[in-house]
Amino acid sequence: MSEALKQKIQDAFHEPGCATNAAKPEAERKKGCAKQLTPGAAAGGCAFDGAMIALQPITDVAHLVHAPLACWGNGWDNRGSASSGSELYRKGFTTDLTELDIVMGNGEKKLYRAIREVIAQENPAAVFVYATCVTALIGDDIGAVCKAATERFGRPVIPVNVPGYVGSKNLGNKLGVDALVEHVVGTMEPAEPGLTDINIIGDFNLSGELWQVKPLLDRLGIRILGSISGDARYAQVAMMHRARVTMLVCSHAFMAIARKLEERHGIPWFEGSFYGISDTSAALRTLCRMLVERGAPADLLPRCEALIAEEEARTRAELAPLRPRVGGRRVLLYTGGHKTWSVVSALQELGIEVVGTSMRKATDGDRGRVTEIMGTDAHMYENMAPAEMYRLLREARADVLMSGGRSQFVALKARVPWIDVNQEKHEPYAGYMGMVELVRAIDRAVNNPMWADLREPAPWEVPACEAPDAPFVLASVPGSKADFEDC
Amino acid sequence: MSEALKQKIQDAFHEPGCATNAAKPEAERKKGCAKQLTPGAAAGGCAFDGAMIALQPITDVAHLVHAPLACWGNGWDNRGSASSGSELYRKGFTTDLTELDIVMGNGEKKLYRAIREVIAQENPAAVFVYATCVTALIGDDIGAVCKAATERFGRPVIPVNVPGYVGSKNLGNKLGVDALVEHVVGTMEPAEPGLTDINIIGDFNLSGELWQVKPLLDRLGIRILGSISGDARYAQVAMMHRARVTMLVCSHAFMAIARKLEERHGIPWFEGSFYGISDTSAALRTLCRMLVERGAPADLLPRCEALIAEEEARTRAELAPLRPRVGGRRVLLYTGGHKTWSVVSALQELGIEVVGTSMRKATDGDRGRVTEIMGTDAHMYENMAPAEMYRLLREARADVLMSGGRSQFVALKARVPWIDVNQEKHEPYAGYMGMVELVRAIDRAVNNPMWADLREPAPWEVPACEAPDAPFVLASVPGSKADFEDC
Amino acid sequence: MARLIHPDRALSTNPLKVSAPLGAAMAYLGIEGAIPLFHGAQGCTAFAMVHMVRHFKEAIPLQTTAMNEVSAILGGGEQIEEAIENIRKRAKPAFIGIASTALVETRGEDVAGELREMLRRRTDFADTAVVYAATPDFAGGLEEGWARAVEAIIDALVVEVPRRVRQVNLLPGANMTAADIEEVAGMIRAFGLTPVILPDLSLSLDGHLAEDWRGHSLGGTRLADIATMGGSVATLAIGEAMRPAADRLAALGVPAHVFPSLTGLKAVDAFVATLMRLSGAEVPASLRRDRARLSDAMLDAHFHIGGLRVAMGLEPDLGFALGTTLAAMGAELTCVTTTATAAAERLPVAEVAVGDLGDLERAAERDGCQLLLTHAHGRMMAERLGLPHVRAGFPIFDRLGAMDACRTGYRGTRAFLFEVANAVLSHPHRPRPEDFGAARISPEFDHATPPPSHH
Amino acid sequence: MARLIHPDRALSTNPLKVSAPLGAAMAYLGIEGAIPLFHGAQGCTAFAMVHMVRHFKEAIPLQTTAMNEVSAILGGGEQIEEAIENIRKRAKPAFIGIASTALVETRGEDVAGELREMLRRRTDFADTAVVYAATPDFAGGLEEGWARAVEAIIDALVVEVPRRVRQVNLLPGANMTAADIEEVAGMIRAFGLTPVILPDLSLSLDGHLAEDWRGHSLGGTRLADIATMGGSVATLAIGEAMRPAADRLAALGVPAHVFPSLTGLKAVDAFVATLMRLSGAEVPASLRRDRARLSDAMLDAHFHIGGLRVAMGLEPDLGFALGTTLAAMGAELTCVTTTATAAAERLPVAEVAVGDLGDLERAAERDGCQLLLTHAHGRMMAERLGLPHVRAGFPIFDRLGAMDACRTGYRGTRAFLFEVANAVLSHPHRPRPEDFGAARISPEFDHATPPPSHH
Repeated sequence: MSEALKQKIQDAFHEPGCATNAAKPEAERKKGCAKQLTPGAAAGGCAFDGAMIALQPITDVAHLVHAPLACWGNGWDNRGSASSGSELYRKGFTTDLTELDIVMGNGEKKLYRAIREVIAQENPAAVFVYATCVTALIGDDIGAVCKAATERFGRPVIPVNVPGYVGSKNLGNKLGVDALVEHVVGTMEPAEPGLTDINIIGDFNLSGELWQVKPLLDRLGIRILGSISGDARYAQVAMMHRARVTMLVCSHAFMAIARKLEERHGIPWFEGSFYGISDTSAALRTLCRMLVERGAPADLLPRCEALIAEEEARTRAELAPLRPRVGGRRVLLYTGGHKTWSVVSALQELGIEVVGTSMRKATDGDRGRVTEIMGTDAHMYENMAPAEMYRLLREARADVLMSGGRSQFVALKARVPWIDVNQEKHEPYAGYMGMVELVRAIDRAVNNPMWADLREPAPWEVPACEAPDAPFVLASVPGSKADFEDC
Repeated sequence: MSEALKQKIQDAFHEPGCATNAAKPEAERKKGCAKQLTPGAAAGGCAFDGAMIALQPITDVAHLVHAPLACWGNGWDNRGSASSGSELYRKGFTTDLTELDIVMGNGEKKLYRAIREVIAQENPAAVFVYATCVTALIGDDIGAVCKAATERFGRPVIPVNVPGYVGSKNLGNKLGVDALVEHVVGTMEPAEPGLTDINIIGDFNLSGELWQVKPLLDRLGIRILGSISGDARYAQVAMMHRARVTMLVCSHAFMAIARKLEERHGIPWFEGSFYGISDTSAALRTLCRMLVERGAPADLLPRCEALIAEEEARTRAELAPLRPRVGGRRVLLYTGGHKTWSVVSALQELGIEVVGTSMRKATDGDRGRVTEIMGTDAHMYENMAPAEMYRLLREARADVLMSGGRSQFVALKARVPWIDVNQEKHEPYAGYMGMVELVRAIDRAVNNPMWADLREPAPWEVPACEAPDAPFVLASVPGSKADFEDC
Repeated sequence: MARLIHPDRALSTNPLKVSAPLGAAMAYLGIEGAIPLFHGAQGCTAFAMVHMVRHFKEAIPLQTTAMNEVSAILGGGEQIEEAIENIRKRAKPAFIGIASTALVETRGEDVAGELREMLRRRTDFADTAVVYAATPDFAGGLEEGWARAVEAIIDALVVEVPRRVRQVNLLPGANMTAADIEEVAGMIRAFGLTPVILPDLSLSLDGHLAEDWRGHSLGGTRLADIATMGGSVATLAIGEAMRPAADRLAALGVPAHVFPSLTGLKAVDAFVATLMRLSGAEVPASLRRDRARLSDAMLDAHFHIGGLRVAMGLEPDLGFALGTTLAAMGAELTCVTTTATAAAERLPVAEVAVGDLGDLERAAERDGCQLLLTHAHGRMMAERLGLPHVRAGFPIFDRLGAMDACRTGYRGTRAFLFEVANAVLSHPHRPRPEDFGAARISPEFDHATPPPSHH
Repeated sequence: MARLIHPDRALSTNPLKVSAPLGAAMAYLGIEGAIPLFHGAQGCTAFAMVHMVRHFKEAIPLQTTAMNEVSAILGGGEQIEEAIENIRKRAKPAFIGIASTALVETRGEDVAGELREMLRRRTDFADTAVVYAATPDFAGGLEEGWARAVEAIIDALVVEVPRRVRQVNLLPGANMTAADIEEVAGMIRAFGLTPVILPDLSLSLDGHLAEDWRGHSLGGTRLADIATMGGSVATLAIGEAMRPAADRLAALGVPAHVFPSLTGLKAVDAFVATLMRLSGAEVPASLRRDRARLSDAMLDAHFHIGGLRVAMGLEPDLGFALGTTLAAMGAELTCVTTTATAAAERLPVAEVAVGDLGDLERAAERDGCQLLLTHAHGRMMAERLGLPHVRAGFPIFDRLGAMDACRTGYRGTRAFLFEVANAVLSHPHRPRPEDFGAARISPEFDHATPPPSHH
């Protein structure tokens, strides 16, 4: 590993603003966020995976993976970021290094040719080149190749140096975004910068979630100028430095770029979420307040309040008929960060009981919010081993699991409904309209008559004796690290 | 059966111009064309079926069948007449008479309501009402109902009185066309009648066959004004009386209308075919000659010759590479009428050997042509029982059967290629370009490697001893009537 | 309990129903060495034959008494006799099954009586079993015609015989494919029972290439086996339409078990429970595994079927089998069926129209249906509404392998759930900003550099 | 004999190949109580696991040695030991199958040697069988990785034992589904032979709902059975990729029969002939019938497949099986495959590109292909070119029931032919006048009357 890469990794983790890090005891904090992976008990993606997650939603870029086949052959075409324009980001480009390439030391030459070919073939806005384990190990200097290619082909070619072995998905998020800060931000200028131009960072527009929110911004006259999110164009990354405010959606990994935009270009930022009614309203309020503070017309504030009032009222009206269908149901929540409490409050408002919420990637602040909302900390837990979760669900101590894809089969195999609330989900749950969709999804899931049929014994089975339910106290469940890594 | 209907049936069969009838001995001719059906040994459609075949290709008409369910429930949506406009003709409309309707004598009332409903629902150019066995038996007066409906709803409602039991498909063709002559032809006027306007009658535009020919007419400036063919509009039937020449495509059943157009409106007509190179050229020549005789510009003739020369040359060039792939193959032809010889000559031109051609529905003229083309009459045969045909094919005395759908499985089950040359076929074989398609189809069929695999024995079978082929003389095959009725 | 609606209209648009005589003919074709014979005008036979040829992709030996203008008025007794004579001469069938049509039933002849008298007289016909079912087109559809034929066969050919240990009668419904019948027969055999299947299309219309050409059905239930059905220990009838046939066998002392459906977890469980009781045998391991696999398939498929709005146009028994299965997975049905039967009334929905595809098309549009489940004639409607179309029932003329679709038993249910889920997946929804009312992104941001010329 | 083309380009667009370690992991999952372990960075495992989860719709117990920046430089021996220790503690597997990745193979460690030494030392690991296969990502694809794993299992676990009468070894290829394996095993059993299937995904990844949660594979080949494979009377290997594995068993005295394909009439005939010879038994009636049904299916399907231009992007053995079947029906193939193997060279076509979906898309456009036959990643290409898309191979993540697709044996071939024909039929061609160069009909003739207001 080059010294430069080592330094970059160190920097990436010394993120002063990082909430996760800030939440740790002093001693741990010094180690940075790098999690020590346990052989035989690890899960989750590598740094390359993380970088790709962060950057691939940029739609008009050719994402070129400099690696043997597996890195991208097994990984391309597996995410649901929606685009309203170019489909280029959905194509899989790789140098597909062979044994011969490696033995002969042809890596850099092949990469250079591949860059030339992808520009000729696809006419991309830019090429992002990702280096992975093998190309790092054999010492390919992708920085130099990208520089030469940029000059020769007159098209931005951005090196993203993320060998998988340097660490986790989280680290890769950071390294990916760093590459943008270093090479892209500030390289293009908008035609007419406005006083209500904003940056949105870290929403993947899964199944169109960003578009569930965009009409709200449209009505307020707020323009998404800069974006490292789903449906972003390269130009929107390059113009970020001209926005008036940055909103960071649910990702500590992207904090570096928000902070640097503030330091270098004086753009204030805040962390917000469009998940749940109250979060959505809060995010809109903060956005408008900050824009007005930076010189946007003051009537933005009352217009925002009017919009919120109207939308909240309509949403509550739409939710009303669904309440009896979901009220009283017991949800086990297995997610992370701010969702640990924002979803809780949204569900409680509907009369849904949250029997447990995981505290992974949660800050002290998050913990406090949960305790406040739920009135006790008995429902907080850390990780849970699949076998434990299976047992809990099989014993029907929760009516539904809401989590990411990795725990999907734990719920299903326990004959318990499961709702995807993480990245792989097929339905958009953002903003006000998304909340209604989510509750409809809960309704569909928990009220599906299939569950009753599935739980009945086969004709050849003596019906199992039904033991009375033991009280469900999550604190008693032994946790196990690294069984899932959902967010 | 009403006396009126009886008279109509008599008339339909006393068709002086009918080639089939003309071909019969004097004694038989007097009986008309009505074939005596043999219980337990009959096949083929009824009069209702025949009327529907003739009229359903008229696209913007609601074809309403006044009957219990089976007549149309089992029959709708089973033909491949293509339309470039309305799809209305593909919908199935019926009064679906129930037992109650019949017992209560509600037939006429229900029909009247159904006409009202179909006009309101579909806004058709006209409604054709078909009476079948049961409604004839219970004495519904569809003529009166149609008359009343026409007056009341201001839309042409045409009665087509064709109970199935009155006779065969052929009779139904005639009765259907009679209804058009009686009620439709002459009821509308074209905006600008021209000197090169023609009628085309009896081409069903299966898979677009008419469109394979239409570009030739387009280039000659000939307009299809009137039509009882595939892709016809109601207006084109109503305007037939203003065409200059009528071309009757391959159907004796439609002769009555051609003759009446001549008698009443002085429009000369001829029988022609767009099947095969020479027939296509002959039809174009005749059309142009007759149009010029009726006053079209004389330069139509040289333009026609130039077109024919060009098209024939191109077609022969396209066929040249296919010759070695089909040359020497032995075809058994099981079709009827003019195809018995027109296809023979086309195939012989390609070096394909015709080992037999059926003489069903063939005139003395047809017979003469076959003898002339083949140099002998040994290859002519009448009907052939399926078991006989199976034996012949199984013994591999022909390489391919060309016929209609009914004998399809005789060939297939004998492991012999089959090509559909009749009404149900999925590929268009008309005009010059269609001839090339037909030869490609023969190539694809006979050269499919599947046949060799299929004819090999199963692993558990001792290979059958191969007896030397007996010489194939069709005349020795006992015929059996009414096993198929293909045309 | 569904309310049956009879749409108030005189016009039927795009028929859904298939005629009863056709159903009877199909049942007759499940007998070995059979030729079905329609008593009516020759067109009835021609339409039905083409219909079946297009579905089965097989030559269909269907004959007609060829009623003409004379016999239509005076009666068709002689036509039948002549038909039988000609058929026997040409094809030497072991069995002729007659189905009447609207034409003769409207006349109201006593065909059955005439036939009895004629057969008594024509002793030379003795080596061909002849059966007659009254199946006017104006009453019932495919399922009813099929059931009438099976009843007629039982009436004519089943006799009292001594008990036959471990033999059971299986009466498949009209809409069961060759694969369905094989699956059910396999389950029965796995319990050590021997089924006599009446009729058995899985031997006659399963699409196989024979070594010679016959003018009658190739395979099917043997007449000798039919005669023994009175000795079976039980009758298993599939579909409500088969209840009268089962009852006839019950009158001979064979207990009747009518299963309204063999599709869906609970329905198959009920069938298996009966087989357990009848056989006293252990449940085979393969069946336990099949159930575990179905359970898993339900989990995977429910994401796609739960909440799915399905427009279903099927005959009552088939509709009941597939409809209850989908409803048990959380689908919402919009139903049209062909006849007002007990099965139709038990469809898992508030209201069922007894109607045609036109009714279904209007209802599907009204209810925002997302998938169409009906026979091949629905394809035009599916195209107009932009819906994925799962083909079920008769006819299926625009696909191959209609008889290979198994939707019966644990395995067939699994396949059906996957089929429906995959039909949904084959019409993926691509979200667009407009779907949510969002304005398009400014074209200013789009990449517009011309492609590089050098490379 | 096809000429193999290696496209002259540095850029791979839309990978077709799946990595070898994933193939090895899949093979290991066919062993009962197994956990596959990737020796590499944790991302290799994460990508492969997600890939398999999406295909199988099952939790996949795949683990990683989690190589980090230190072990990437200094070597990962300790990582393996620690991984085995942790896995044993958490999931108590009977079997751990290790597959190396590009990362460790690029370093060139002697992992096998280190592992042997470590296992000698760690006697406490004795009740878990541990196997190692070298499967660098840069050599071969799914089929090769799978084959390497099977070879490693044979090397490690098969011992010399006395002859076992009527036992045969069945080595399924990587691309055989649970349904394929069941079909072949059923054929073998029908001849009175007992197969030991290595590996057996039909028991572990067939999608079944179990009664509890385990951290390892649920079902698969039992270790005890693997040990007896040296005593079998023959090895039946399916696909050229399995030849080395069969040869290893041959070295133990078990005659090897390698079948390049079990799809297509002639291929299945050859297999049946072998079973006849091995067993000396009568051919079961069901198999005769299956062949007659396949023959009939060929007749029905050839109208749609004869002359069909098919773009095929599959791994070599699967491509050979499906490609020869379609070519034997008169289809014309445009082929891209993943690795330059003997099977690839035998594809029934003049030229085969060893390439990616980008190559296939260009070639399909050039050749006017009418149908696409490749895995799920081809869906975007199918959409761009407007082609029906038959999914085959791995991964199939956008449909359910990938493991239920049987394309093997007489029955599987019949189903495959119908599947292809139906894919063609699902994209019906509607002729238009323009197709033939015909001018449109004058609008003068169109019906333009406004709809009636009264009714």
